[in-house]
Amino acid sequence: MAEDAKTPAPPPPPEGEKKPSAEMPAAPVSNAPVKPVAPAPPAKPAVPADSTTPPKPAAPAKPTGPVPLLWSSPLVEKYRSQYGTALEGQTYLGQNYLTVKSELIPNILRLLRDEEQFDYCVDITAVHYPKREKQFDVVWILYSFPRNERLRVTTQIADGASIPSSVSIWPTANWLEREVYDMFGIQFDGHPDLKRILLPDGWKGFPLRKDYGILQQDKEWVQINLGIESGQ
Amino acid sequence: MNPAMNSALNSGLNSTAGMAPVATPYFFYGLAALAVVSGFLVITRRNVVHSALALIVTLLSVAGLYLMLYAPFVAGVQIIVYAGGIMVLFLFVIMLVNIERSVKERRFNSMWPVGLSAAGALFTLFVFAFAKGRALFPDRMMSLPESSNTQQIATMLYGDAGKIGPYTFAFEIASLLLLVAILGAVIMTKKKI
Amino acid sequence: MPNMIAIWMPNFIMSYLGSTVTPGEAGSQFWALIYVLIIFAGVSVAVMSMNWLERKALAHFQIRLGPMRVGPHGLLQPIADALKLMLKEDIIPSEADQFVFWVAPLIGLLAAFTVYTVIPFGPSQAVSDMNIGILFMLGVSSLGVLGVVVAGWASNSHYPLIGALRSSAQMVSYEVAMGLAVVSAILMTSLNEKGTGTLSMIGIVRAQEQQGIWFIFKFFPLGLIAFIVFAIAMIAETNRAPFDMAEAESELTAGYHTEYSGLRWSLFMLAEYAAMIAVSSIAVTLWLGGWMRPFVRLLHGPSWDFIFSLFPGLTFLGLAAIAFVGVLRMPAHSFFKIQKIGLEAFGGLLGFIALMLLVIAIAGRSQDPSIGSRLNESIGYIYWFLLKVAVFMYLFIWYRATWPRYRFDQLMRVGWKVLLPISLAVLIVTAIVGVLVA
Amino acid sequence: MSAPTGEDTKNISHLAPSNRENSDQGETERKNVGGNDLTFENPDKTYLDSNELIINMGPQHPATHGVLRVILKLDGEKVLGTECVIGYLHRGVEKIAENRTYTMFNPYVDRMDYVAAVSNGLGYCEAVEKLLNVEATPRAKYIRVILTELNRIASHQLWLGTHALDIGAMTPLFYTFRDREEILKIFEKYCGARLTTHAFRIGGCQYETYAGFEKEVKNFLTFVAPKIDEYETLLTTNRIWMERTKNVGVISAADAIALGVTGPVLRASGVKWDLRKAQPYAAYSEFDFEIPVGTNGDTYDRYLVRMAEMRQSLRIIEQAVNSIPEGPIMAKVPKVIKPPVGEIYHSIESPKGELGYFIVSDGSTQPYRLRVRPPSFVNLQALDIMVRGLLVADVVAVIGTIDIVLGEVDR
Repeated sequence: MAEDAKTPAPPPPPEGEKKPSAEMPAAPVSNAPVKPVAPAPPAKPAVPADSTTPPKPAAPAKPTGPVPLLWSSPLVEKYRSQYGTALEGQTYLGQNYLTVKSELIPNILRLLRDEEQFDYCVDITAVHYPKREKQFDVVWILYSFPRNERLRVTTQIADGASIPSSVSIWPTANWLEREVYDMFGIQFDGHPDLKRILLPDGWKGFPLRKDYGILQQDKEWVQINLGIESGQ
Repeated sequence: MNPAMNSALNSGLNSTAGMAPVATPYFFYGLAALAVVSGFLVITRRNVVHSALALIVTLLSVAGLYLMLYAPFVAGVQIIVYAGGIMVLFLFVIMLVNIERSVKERRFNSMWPVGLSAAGALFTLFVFAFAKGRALFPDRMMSLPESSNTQQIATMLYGDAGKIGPYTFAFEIASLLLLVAILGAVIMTKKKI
Repeated sequence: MPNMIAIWMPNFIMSYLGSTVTPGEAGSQFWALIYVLIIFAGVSVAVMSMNWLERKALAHFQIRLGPMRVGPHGLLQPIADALKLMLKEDIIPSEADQFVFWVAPLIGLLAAFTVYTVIPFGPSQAVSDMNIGILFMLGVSSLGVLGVVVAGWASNSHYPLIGALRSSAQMVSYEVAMGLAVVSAILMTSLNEKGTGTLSMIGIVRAQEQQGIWFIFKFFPLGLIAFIVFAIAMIAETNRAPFDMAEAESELTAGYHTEYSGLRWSLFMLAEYAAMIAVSSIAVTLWLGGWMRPFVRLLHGPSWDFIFSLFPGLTFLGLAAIAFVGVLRMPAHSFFKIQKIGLEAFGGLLGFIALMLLVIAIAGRSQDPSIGSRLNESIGYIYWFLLKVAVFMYLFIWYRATWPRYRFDQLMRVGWKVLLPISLAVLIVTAIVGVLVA
Repeated sequence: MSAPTGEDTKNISHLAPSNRENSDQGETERKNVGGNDLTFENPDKTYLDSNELIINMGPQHPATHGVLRVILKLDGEKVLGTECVIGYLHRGVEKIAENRTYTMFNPYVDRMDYVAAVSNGLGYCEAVEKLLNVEATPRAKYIRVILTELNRIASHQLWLGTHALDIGAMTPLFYTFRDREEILKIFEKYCGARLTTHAFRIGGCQYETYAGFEKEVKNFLTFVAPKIDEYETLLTTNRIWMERTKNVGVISAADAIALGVTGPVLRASGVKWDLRKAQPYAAYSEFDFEIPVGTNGDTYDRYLVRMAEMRQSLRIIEQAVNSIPEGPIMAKVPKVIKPPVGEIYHSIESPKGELGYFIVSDGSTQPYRLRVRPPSFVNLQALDIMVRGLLVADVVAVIGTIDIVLGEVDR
């Protein structure tokens, strides 16, 4: 990457993800204690740095892929001291994430917004692992405008369990949680209007679960409406 | 040029006094019947929009009657103000009425005897005026020239050549009254002016 | 018998041409009927050609070609459209109020066509010259809104209802400013020895003839301001862009005629375009001198009269030239053969009309009352009147291509808070100036 | 709240598509994002039903830009509240991804935001590259930037045309389509497709630029710059346009951030945030450009911001096309793409806002889970607070100004 060196922009820090060139707050969050984006732990990711890229992928990266590393930063330290092992910080390819016990969810999200200035909830989604005991990973992707930093918060919940809604923390969670409910059937307690959003209200099942085959809906439809066994 | 045509034209132009009636009496009877029938429809239709449409027909036929009386100005004003303006506002309000509900509504409330007696009294008055008032009204058409109808109304309302007309005061009072009514309506409906 | 007709016919036509008043005033029912028929057919044809012109002009504003397939340059498109609309299924929604739904387009159409009875295409080229002509026109054209309102209500659907509510409020509001602007023009007619004005459409043009000035230039800039107020209000009255609230397609799908289709829908279109022509005619009559040719005072005399009388022929000659240029520009491919022939024929027709008009202009240039000079005069009147109206029609299209749509509250604000005070002030000032001048 | 009764409810379900027929359309209580109650209850049996009117805008409506359905609760013409009903174009993109290999899924992303297909492809390819820990070659990055910025201009042009048409100005639509055509021609010459381009591959680009590509792009730059001025002469100082857009659909910066709004909508509210600057991807860190911001967060500012963005895109393209490096266009990626186990989130600044891909790999050739973070979907959520208290005509303007593409909202 010879071009990188030539750029007028400040030389990128080790993580490709966070270049502190964000220009921000015109309005809202100006009372931020300006910690000049320090959560870059110096020693960690030998893997994802820009300089190492060209040789790496030459070999099919299958066996020696990058692995999640422990993420140590003031943020993680602070909350670990508060909550102990219920919370764990990791980093993968330069992207940081917190794994949190589901009981902590509303607290930790609120603290992240209020104390750590993660004022923008980028996305809420879920992943289904049917073989696990706690079947679902619920993922919050957060972003902080003042810190120009992304953070993922992950928690595991079981099928049928519900989890507190974060609409009161970020209003944007409204539709995002509805979509998670629509696709996975995860209940969000305290959501103002939890109902299907993309699928018709009468839809059966939750399509993004792994046990939801892509053909069953179609099959059922042709069986009822066309009287044939399968539309395939 | 055809002399016959020319003379006809000239006579048509110059003779304001011996004006032929605009149309035969049949027109009168037709318009009057239309006005009565549609007036009847106004009060009997259950659907208010139909009533309003019937009312428009009534007003238009009355305008036709004015035309027959060589009062085109009044006819024009009747069309503009009543048929064009007021009825549009009527319809504006009526459109917001729930028709299905109003159709189911009872037609006549308990005040119907009062209304009936008032209508009866009015009818008696008309009959009385028609029977006894022959002497009061001229038994023939007033020979106002059609072409100066507007000017004549102006003279009545505003006076002519420095003189105040007979109805100037009443006219101005009426306009003032209407102005007050407009202002009142605006103030009552508008919270913030 | 043929001989009789041969003698009688010219005499009869002459009797008409010789008259200096309208058939209505002359009491000639026959000619009045002929006029009504001519006007009805003429307006229908005008609406159709206006339709073509609008699509074509709008297309060229918007770097498109517009209709090109049906006939050369889409000339037959309006006919094709009319046929299509007539053959389309006539749908009445089952929840609609059947009778009112049926009668609504007729109300609009009736109102739009009735006003043509008093439009003066020339001093004697009108069905009738009513004493209250302008009042009649405003009154009857204001009845057109009833059709819109009632159509919106009868559809029993939300969008048409909102469209109807909008247009009723809009038309009633703009009528006020429009009326006041009209009154200030009528005031100007009273500036004569007698001091009495007139409401008659012909009388208004006559007053401009006598004063030797179009009212748009009278008491400059008073006449101009009143004219502008009217010109704005008349767009709102006809529900055209940028005031096309009632049928704002991006908000209300099609507004009051959303549920209409086929012939009934085309009646609404017919009424709309007829109303556009009608209000333009009012503007032309009141402020632009009606049938008067331009520069009557500045460039007068028989030779100027002759030069101006050549204009109709020259216009048609120009149109024919455009048609033939179109023929030349057509690709030399056998596919265009029929189109070429069609356009040539059309150009030829225009050229023939141009030739006829020029012949009449040359033959009728003498001042003595011959059939030629009378014909020449009449053609001049009608030509100048229609030309002025056509300018307005073009402006209607131009506005539509240029401006975004007003929002409803802004429209009302413009009507009540801008146009109304202006027209009121103009009226008062005109009255004062008029008194001072008199 | 009271049970669903009366005509209003009947009306909604009557207008609803059949698959919603048996659902609880008549639900009487709806909440907005801010938590304020918005009750859709039937007014009491007043004789005059003038209190409120519930109308159904869409899914077949000329101004909803596709199959968006907005239920409007009106007081006269004033909007008391809205509810968006979406999903009519839902194709289950995320489910499809789980059943396709990484390479096979690549063309599908073009079908989300189909007016900015190149951006979608860029986001997806970069996300997978990140998961693979590969980086595209410099030349590929430059080509990507050029095409993506061209696509941004095309998307903004389409937005401008339709937005102006919504507000009643017909003519800009045709001007913008005329000029967008030039961009589509470049796309077509480059990769054979005009709309759903599938321009990029994981690891770079499949195609080398065609002969004369740079010249054509430069020609386009000189062609389109005056055209953008032309659009502005039609609209920017037009009084009606200003009256229709100023102070309409205002959203404050705080609200915008709370609602997760991104892209030009956020920037028009005064937040100077653009992923191309904040977290540069592709080759954006090498170009000099500005982030246009607005002040009021109204429709007019959003218009100005997008117009300025088009000009900035021209700047980027000009720099890129002048300094496009030589070299390979594909990085070395395995034939069979099998990323290691892990999760990655990568987002780019699409013309609509932040377009993110969250990919979970289980080490197989197919994504275990692929989540798209669609900017249109999230931005559309702000519609409700933007239109409250405005008129019906403004709803149309605001839907236009958010710049949604239903393919992306519904996926």
